[in-house]
Amino acid sequence: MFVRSIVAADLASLMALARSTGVGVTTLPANEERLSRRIDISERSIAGTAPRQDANYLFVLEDASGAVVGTSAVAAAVGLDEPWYNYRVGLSVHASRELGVYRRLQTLFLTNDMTGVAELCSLFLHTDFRHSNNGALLSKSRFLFLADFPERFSDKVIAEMRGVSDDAGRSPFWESLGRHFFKMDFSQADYLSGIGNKSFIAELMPQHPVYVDFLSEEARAVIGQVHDKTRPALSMLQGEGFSYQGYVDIFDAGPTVECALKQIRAVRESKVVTALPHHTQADDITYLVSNRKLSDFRVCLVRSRMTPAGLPISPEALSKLNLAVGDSVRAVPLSAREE
Amino acid sequence: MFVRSIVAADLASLMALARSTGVGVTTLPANEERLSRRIDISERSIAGTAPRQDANYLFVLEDASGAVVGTSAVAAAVGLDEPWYNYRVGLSVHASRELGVYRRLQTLFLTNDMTGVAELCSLFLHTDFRHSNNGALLSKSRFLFLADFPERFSDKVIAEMRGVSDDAGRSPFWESLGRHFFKMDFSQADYLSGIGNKSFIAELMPQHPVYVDFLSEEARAVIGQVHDKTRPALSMLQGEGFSYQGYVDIFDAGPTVECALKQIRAVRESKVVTALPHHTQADDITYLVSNRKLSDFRVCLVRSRMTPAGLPISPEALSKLNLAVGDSVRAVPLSAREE
Amino acid sequence: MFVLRPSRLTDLPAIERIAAKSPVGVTSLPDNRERLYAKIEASVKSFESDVCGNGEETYFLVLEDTRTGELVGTSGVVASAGYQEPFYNYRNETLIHASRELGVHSKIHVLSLCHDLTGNTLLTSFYIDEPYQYTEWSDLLSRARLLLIAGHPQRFGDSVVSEMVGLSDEQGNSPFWDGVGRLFFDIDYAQAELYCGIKGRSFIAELLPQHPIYVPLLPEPAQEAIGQVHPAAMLPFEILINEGFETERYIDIFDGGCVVQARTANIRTIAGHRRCRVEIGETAGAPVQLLANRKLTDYRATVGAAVVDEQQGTVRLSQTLADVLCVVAGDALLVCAL
Amino acid sequence: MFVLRPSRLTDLPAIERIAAKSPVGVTSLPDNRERLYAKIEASVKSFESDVCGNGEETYFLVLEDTRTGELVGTSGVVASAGYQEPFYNYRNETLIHASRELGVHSKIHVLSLCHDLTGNTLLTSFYIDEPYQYTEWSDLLSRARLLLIAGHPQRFGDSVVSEMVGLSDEQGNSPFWDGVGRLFFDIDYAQAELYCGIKGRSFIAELLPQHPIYVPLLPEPAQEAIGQVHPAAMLPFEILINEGFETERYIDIFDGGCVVQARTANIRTIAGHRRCRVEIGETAGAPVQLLANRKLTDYRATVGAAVVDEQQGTVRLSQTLADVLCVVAGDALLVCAL
Repeated sequence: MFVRSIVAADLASLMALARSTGVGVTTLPANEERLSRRIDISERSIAGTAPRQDANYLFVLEDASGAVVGTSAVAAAVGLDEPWYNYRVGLSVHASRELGVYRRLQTLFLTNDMTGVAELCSLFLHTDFRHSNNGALLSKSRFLFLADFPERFSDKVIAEMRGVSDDAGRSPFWESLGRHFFKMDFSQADYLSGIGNKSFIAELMPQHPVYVDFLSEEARAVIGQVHDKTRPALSMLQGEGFSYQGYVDIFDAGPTVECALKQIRAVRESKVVTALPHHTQADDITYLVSNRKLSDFRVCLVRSRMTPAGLPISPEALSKLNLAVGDSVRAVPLSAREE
Repeated sequence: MFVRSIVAADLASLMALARSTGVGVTTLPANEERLSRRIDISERSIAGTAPRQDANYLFVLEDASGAVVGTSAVAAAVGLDEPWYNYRVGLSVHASRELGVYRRLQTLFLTNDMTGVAELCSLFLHTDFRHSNNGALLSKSRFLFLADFPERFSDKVIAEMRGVSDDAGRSPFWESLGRHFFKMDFSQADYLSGIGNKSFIAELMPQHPVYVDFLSEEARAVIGQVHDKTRPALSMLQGEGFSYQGYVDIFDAGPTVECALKQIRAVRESKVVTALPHHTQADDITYLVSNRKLSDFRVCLVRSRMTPAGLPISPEALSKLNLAVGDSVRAVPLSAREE
Repeated sequence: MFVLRPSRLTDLPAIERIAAKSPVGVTSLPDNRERLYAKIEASVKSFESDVCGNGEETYFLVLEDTRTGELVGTSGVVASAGYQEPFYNYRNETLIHASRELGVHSKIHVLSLCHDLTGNTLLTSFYIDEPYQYTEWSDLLSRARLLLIAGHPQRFGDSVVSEMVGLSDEQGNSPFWDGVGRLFFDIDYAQAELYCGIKGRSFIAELLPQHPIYVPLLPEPAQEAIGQVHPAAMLPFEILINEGFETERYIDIFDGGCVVQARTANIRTIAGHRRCRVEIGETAGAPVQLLANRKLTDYRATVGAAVVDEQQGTVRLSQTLADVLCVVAGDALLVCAL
Repeated sequence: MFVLRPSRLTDLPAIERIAAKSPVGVTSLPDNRERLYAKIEASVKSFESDVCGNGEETYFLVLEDTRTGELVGTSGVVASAGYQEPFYNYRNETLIHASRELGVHSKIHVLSLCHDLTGNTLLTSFYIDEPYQYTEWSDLLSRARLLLIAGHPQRFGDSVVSEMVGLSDEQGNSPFWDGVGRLFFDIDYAQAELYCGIKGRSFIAELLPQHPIYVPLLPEPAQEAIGQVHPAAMLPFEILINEGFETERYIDIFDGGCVVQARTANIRTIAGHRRCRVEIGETAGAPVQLLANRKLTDYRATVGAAVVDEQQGTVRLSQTLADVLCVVAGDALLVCAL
């Protein structure tokens, strides 16, 4: 298993993967034209011919048979083309010493504060492959790309986490707020948003501050909370230094987590070292290793232990990375726990 | 030189110090009643009899002669009594693909977001003593207090930095914004704010978002900027992990810097160790060391080098700390550079 | 027979009795001796004052039984709302949220804090004892204020407003306050009205947010209370609606009660009254009409039989009625159909 | 002599000539053949329509030289502003910022985006060739619209508004747009007006922020332009001010120009006109008056000598004038003093 930049020849495999996901993954629709465009943008982003507002780097996870079994992506800078909306959860205090009144009220302000930041997106892994650190490899490989090519990204990186909704796709936050402002279901709003219509939907949302106390108890409870299924992804990002700073999705109030690019653990603690010949040690840990090549970027997992001279890497791993002993790699323990 | 909690007997010395500052230090007015109240609050805070919204810990720097030559303080939680106001610098994007329009506008929103956080305040050092790390000792001793007694403070700590104003005390931000909303000089507004009238002033400030582009060029240039004289204090706090996250003062637009209590370098990296007998080493560095005692809290600087067994401390330093060899201390290198 | 006249300091005990009976929310009739005394004092001064614009004057009238001298009702006029402290209301507004791409155009109802009605003349303090409600005397009590305005237009504004008491239950809970004001104050409606009585209404208004309040987010009972009138206030409300007052635009910030407004010149009693010279004579079989003199300290209004001669510009009254109205032959009298 | 009549499709070339001469900012007279054609077509349909409320109708009138058939001016009436797309304005408002502790009470002037004027009848498209400005014919061109409203009140709203072109310099720069709109769009005033002409005005309004704009923060020239009228628009402005239109409350979102408003019933021409039966006869020495028939597709208005007999409810005209006005003896005619 290894991760690499997507190429035009991957279209058929990507379509097959998209079809296998069933309905509901709006970022990976089984639509040949749209997938083809995504691949094209990624190739142009790497070539440096896509303007920054369009740049979006798409990666795939390839299994031993050469099949594409997962995707992940980073957008260089969101909101430069169409506005990018969040609610910011703020505080408003109403107090009068004379009346003996002191009320602390949470407020939601519609903002475009995240304009221009880089975004982690389009993470999808085929259900058959959700084991053996494949998810971590697929997601975190992006951090090595960020570490290798930081000049291509904004200083801040965000990820929007899916908010709370029930099995029927009903979001309590949407029911209490969004629904009043335009008559459609959350799933429809979410779909329109997913296919890039977010700004038009946001035109309908309240521009003035909304006092959270006006919302239903159910809605208040889910502000900044993630869907149960998203909890592992959130933990993973938190482990990398991402945190919730009060920005939530305007539809389901799911949290936007953020981190300065340089403060992401896998960026900050990754080191550029020399690939050494392999030798197994008792205290080997799992490293995430990239080949540092822009035009043929590859990342895989390596069981090894860092030495002052460099990182011993097995021949199989070197072959996945298209490297030889003596080449330079970027490596970081797969997670903070490994260290 | 060492730092300790203030006690009632310090009133005369504190008055003498306040008189020496001349006009303009609103947090340390040469007013016996008010200073006496400050001391009383600090003593009650330590005793645990002050409610959290009032708790404010005041420390003094004592010189070799026993004179009080500086002060620093931490408020446990601001804004719980009267509202605490900041402007938050946000972003608003106005775009229409059809019109080919894309405008990114900075906005100022009046918020009470900092309600409940701990605040570093009342830092003052007599001009004669502004050398030999006295300033760092006085300011950073608070971090050891936070590290020793974190349960007494909020998870987040802020410091409001003085914004840009000219020699005549004229603030370009005030001239362009505040002045329109009530007819007084910045210095008067600043004075009223300093003596605790902030909320009443804020009632007069715009509640609706202000587009920064409506302000003068001069005013726009100073948003989030510190006064030249405050630059060293800002650097010191930045070195400890504090950062500007978009909150500014409503009068002069000086930045509020913030840090999670546990992430402050001097908190995070301080260690509780045993005081060892003194022996000078070639690679000694300067440590900030506290005695960890709530009722007789003391901090001083120690030249030493950490050993696995503990920290060697000179008899003079131990005497300042009211400790003996074998007692437990909290120690951290005075600055990240020392390490 | 009843006559409406300016209140006097000697009326205080009787007015106190009335104030104690008036419902919560009628803050212009506080159950508080000192404030009632001040109110009468201000009224006496206003009727005596020689003004040429609408300023701080407040006129406070009482309805007296001419036989017994007993008082059975009160009503008042504030020359200029918001003269001493800002006069706040919520303005009913709609915001348009439009998305061309989605082809959606939705109107969102919001409440915006405003003081648009500052400077309007304000009708206040309406209270009448139960047996006289829905009689010509309740009509007199309310509408004679309009004849006072008609007789002295320079003392009043171009528009007239009145705040109707909004919905509250028997425990004194207001669904509108519970849904809106309580959020910002965490005190109950009765307490809020109490503070208003003591500190003035703008005190609380100044602590309310300047941001519009999205009505669809309010609890149902609060939404339903918007622009409603308390059953106990239906009588004064209906009288003003018949006068052509409009209801849509403003509501009270406390209980969401309706604030009615009309252009002074278009109010039915003001537009439809006639100014006639008094003649004393026979009035048997004449229609009963609303009658008011044009005096100030001796202002009197009542309902009685009167014969108007439009060509001559005269009105014929009995001597008794003329005495009640403090007029003699040749004096001006304002007449309006009931 | 000139007569005002509904525009016809055959007027298109002449109207195009007029549109080309009208100033920037008069977006209701676009310099664009297709849109003018549509405008005339809509007007023809409106005059023919049988409606009982004010809906989508737009009435477009032309001033014709009865001798030559030449057109020298245009004016229009939109039955209901905001019928097809929201009608946005800035509302002039003051916010009160009060601090009891400091004893400060300051009033802050803000502009709030609103569509309060939706449903009002809108006077538009006023243009008259230079030689006829400030004559009885310019009065006719503007005020005959009011007689059209007076003759068919059910077709129009309770209030009438008109947007006056605001200040702009010879280069087409508007200080108000430069200080406000440009911030949000970064396009110049002429471009903005161009977009409006093509996309409709609400297109831009929808992109403006819903938050109030603090006037004291605007550049001086933008502040000064608030509520001002372009010198070229002083004539229609003065006519409407004489009619009792008020100026204070609303301004245009593009150039800050004054939006004037009046209650329909209170407009001088509407309140002061008389409806008379036509008699044909001698009118030597009779006063020259504003005259309009009560027809729709044959609507005509002009200025001429006429003798009104108030008692009889008749108006005497010359045969020539009656022909111009498309009336015969016994027909209704609306008459108003100039």
